[in-house]
Amino acid sequence: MPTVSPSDQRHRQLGLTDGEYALIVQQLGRHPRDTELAMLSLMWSEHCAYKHSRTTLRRLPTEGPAVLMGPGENAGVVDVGDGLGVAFKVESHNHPSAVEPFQGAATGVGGILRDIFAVGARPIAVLDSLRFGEPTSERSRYLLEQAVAGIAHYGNSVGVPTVGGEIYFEAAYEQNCLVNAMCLGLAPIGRLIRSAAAGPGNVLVLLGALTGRDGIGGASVLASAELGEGDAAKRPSVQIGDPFAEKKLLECSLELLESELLISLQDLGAAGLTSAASEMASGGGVGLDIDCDRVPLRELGLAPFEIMVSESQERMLCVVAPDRVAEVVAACERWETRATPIGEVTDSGRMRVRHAAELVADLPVSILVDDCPVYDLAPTEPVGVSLYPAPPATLAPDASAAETLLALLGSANLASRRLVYEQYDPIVQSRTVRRPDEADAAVLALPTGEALAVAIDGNGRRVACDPRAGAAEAVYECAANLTCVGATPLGLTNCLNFGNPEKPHVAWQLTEAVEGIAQACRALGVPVVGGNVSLYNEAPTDAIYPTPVIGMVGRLPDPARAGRLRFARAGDAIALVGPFAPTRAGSEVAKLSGHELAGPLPIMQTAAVRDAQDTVRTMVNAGALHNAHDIAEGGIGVALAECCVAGGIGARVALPAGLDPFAEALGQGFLVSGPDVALTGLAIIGRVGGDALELEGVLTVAVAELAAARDGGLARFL
Amino acid sequence: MRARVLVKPKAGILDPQGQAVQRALPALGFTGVTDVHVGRMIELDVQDPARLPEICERLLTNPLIEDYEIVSADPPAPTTASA
Amino acid sequence: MRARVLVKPKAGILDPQGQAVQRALPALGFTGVTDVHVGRMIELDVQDPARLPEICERLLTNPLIEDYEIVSADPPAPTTASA
Amino acid sequence: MKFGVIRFPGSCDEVDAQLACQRVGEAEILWHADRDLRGVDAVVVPGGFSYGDYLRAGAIARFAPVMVEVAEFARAGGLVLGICNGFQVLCEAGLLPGALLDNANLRFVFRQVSLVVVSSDSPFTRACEPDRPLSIPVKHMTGCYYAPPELLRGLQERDQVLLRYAPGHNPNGSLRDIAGVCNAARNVFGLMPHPEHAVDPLTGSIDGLAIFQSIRAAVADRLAV
Ligand SMILES: Nc1ncnc2c1ncn2[C@@H]1O[C@H](COP(=O)(O)OP(=O)(O)O)[C@@H](O)[C@H]1O
Ligand SMILES: [Mg+2]
Repeated sequence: MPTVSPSDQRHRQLGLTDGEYALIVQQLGRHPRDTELAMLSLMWSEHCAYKHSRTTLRRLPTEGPAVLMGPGENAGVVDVGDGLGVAFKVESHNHPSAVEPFQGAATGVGGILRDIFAVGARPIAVLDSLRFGEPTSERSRYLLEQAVAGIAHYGNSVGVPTVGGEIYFEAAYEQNCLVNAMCLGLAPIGRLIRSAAAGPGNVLVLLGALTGRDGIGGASVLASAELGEGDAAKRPSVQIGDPFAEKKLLECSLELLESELLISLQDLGAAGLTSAASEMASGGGVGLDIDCDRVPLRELGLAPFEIMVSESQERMLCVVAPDRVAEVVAACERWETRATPIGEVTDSGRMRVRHAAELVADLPVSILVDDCPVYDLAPTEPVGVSLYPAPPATLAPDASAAETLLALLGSANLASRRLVYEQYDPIVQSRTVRRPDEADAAVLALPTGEALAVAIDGNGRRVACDPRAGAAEAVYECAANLTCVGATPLGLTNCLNFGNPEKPHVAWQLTEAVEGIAQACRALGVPVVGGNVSLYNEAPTDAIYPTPVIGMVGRLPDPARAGRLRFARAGDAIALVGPFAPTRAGSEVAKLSGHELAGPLPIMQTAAVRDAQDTVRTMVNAGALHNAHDIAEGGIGVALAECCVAGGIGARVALPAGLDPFAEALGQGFLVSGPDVALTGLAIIGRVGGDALELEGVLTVAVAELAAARDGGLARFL
Repeated sequence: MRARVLVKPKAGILDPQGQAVQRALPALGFTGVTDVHVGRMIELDVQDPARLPEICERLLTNPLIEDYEIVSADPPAPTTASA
Repeated sequence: MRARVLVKPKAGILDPQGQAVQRALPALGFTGVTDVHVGRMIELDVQDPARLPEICERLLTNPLIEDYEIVSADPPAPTTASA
Repeated sequence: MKFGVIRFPGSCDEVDAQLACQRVGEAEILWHADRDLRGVDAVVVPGGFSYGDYLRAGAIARFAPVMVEVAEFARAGGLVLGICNGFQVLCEAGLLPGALLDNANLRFVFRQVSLVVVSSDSPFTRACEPDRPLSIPVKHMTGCYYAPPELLRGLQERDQVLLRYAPGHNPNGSLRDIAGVCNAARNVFGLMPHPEHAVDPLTGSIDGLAIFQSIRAAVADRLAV
């Protein structure tokens, strides 16, 4: 029985522990060859194997009447009626973006697009969720500017609208920015395809770009280690995105599916060919023989291990019947896209890789996909320690209510995102019924006459205060956003951005947050259909806030009636809907005041919140309201100001006794306005009109002044 | 000193622009052109040329993905074939 | 022949990239840099250098807005200050 | 009447343009590699990033085989509309005067802008009401219109500037707020704003329809002759 030789530490450099390496040797009955070691080290990385999160993820409810494909496929898919399915997923590209923000963010979009068309869906929308350090930091401004430009470059160039997103600035993200991208796609249900390879004798065809040394030791290794001293060495592996190649690959893949030429389809992402081929083989319970010499290369002299783990972008892998290969190649040629047979499906259950007539890898598929150990977390609630330093106060302790409101509107987290979303094309494909800033969720018309709504949310600061309640709030807030346009949630996707899970307090944050998401999903009846986990977002000196990002998709019957957030008509009554009992814990105003992060967050009154959502949704769909807006960060004061600014009209409101205008309870309260008759039975708190926002006895500020504060917030920095 | 900084993608780094130009040329009837790369040129007047490398590395180029060269653009100017 | 085509905005044409570089320099502590212009560099191997001007005028540049120069990149190579 | 909308590799708004054309007539997609306009009555060169906009926006697309036919069609007086990337392609092809430079702020810009119809004396703007500005979105990286001084003077004298951004609405630094120009024969028109994205009340304004209605009316007049 071979043992681990202590002198050979290459497995450690590749991120495998001694124990893991011993396990590999034990399973194989020999030491792995170089190519095998490279393949195994990537497949056994956190990024591919989910070894610290798999057990926890099992808590998420994944079933529901609309689910067509759940977690385990490249993207989840829900049924939207009339034979159509909507595929969606959110994914992180945090580490590559910290190293090279433009290309990192661009290839993040490229990667999530491929996950969507890998299941046969045409991408119809992108959203982005970004976290940076405070914009007073030069590095954060650089990261913001470059990441946004990268997303714009890729998304705009492939002709997929970027319809929404979110950005938060917190010192906790100074060392580790977060760049998450979400994509939605639309497919006739009959065109949906899984990645499982099938049919021994069938041909494995590689589509798209040439293979170079991109990302060798890139995403997977990067995603499994804290960014630290070794940064510089990791840098040469930056992947460059080519949206033009992606656009052709997308059109060509969909055409191949439309012509029923493919048996299975899979994108190449982290760990390149190795991961794509292993997943295809594992899914179909088959083996694969791959011939490295046939993989078209961008530069000479790539070693077989490099070919097998290269993360060159804009590539896909498919399985084709031998007699259809010529048709596949011809269809690809029309789109100026390479299609190269590189191997075949076998019944061996093994992944065999040849190079120069030599067998360089011969592994059971199971060791690549199933045998990586799963680690139990050791969660421990940190008691009596504060994990994050209090932010510096930027608001004077004696600031008036009007000053506080203006400071909130102009703060980096609440200010207008116009400077960012103006860099994205939100309208290409002619489906976008609600653009950024028009409503709380983006609305996309469906060919069925109905519409989809989509939103993405996740406030890390609140999760840091109370992981379970904060993560649940993100789900509720997403649902609230869909509610405001009149949509009923169909499913959600999530990206779990956390620190090092081997640290007990991070493990606690992770398990608590997942539990919070699971509880909220059950309460709202929304299944989780997919997601992504990004751990080790932790520079030596700094850990991020635990940041689960929730992307939710819903359906509404009549796009023409989709809700808007702006106050529309002088004289309209304004009502407050929902069990809104906010506090200042974890709020934006607490941050500006320099308060330390601390819970507890307001208790979610589940049944009452659900009732409120039903009420608002029904009224929006009936066309009874002129506006609907959820009350989020900045409390009811900021929510009212946002409605005023968007509509260019004022309002006069008497807040319920004792309601703090800036306290928060995300996802629990709604503002709606409309004619008095429409609001019968609701708690009327004021009226639309005039050119100022007046909170009786609290503040009066001109709408123009509110708008200037909100518009100028980011402009100061960009 | 008037200087030029010539920036191009590092060897082995994907150069989609270079590829696009190379593919376009035969269609225009230009054959025999290979190994095309597209980069940037920055021309500037600099009082202290000794600081140029630092300027290049901190601002003008992205050292992760680009190589650069500094060439003088002072007279005698290179032969101009400009239209 | 290995050639380089250096392309820059014609005099008098707005060059926002050049301006952006020039504006960014003082903030990074680099003074004494003026008259910055940003253009493109295309490097290529060409069998028949006589055809290069035509390639430049038809594809590589837009003569309405850009000037170009062709320089040889064959050895002896210009002094390299590359990182 | 029938519109033909060209699809290059990298086109993004060709289906949007087809949908817009179909509001006033028939429309089909024409493949870049075919030297065949299939008998259409007007050609639309759509928006997007043909050939990735690598090298220069529109520089590679203008050499596509179909562009030989488009040039021929234009010389024979056929109506050609270039939207955004299509405008860039037509300028590069020499079918329209001037050039488009990167936006002055070097960023991509999406914005709903207000446009002034400078001249309704063209097959592309004849259905526009005088003095009524059009609300149409722009979305581009390279939309700053430039023409050297003499050319610019000539364009204005010959009434070739058909659309300008309304005061305060110039999103890209274009000279004299120019948003769209036609050729001297007035049968080729390019504009940076996207009229095809302003044809449906569900997704925005419907001010872009006037451009397609103009073309339809102009073609109808010709067919009637
Ligand atoms: N947080 C999560 N919640 C639900 N499903 C998840 C989560 N993280 C990952 N998954 C699922 O696990 C599978 C593997 O994810 P990933 O490795 O990111 O896929 P890919 O290789 O396609 O990028 C996917 O089906 C994904 O949806
Ligand atoms: Mg995938």
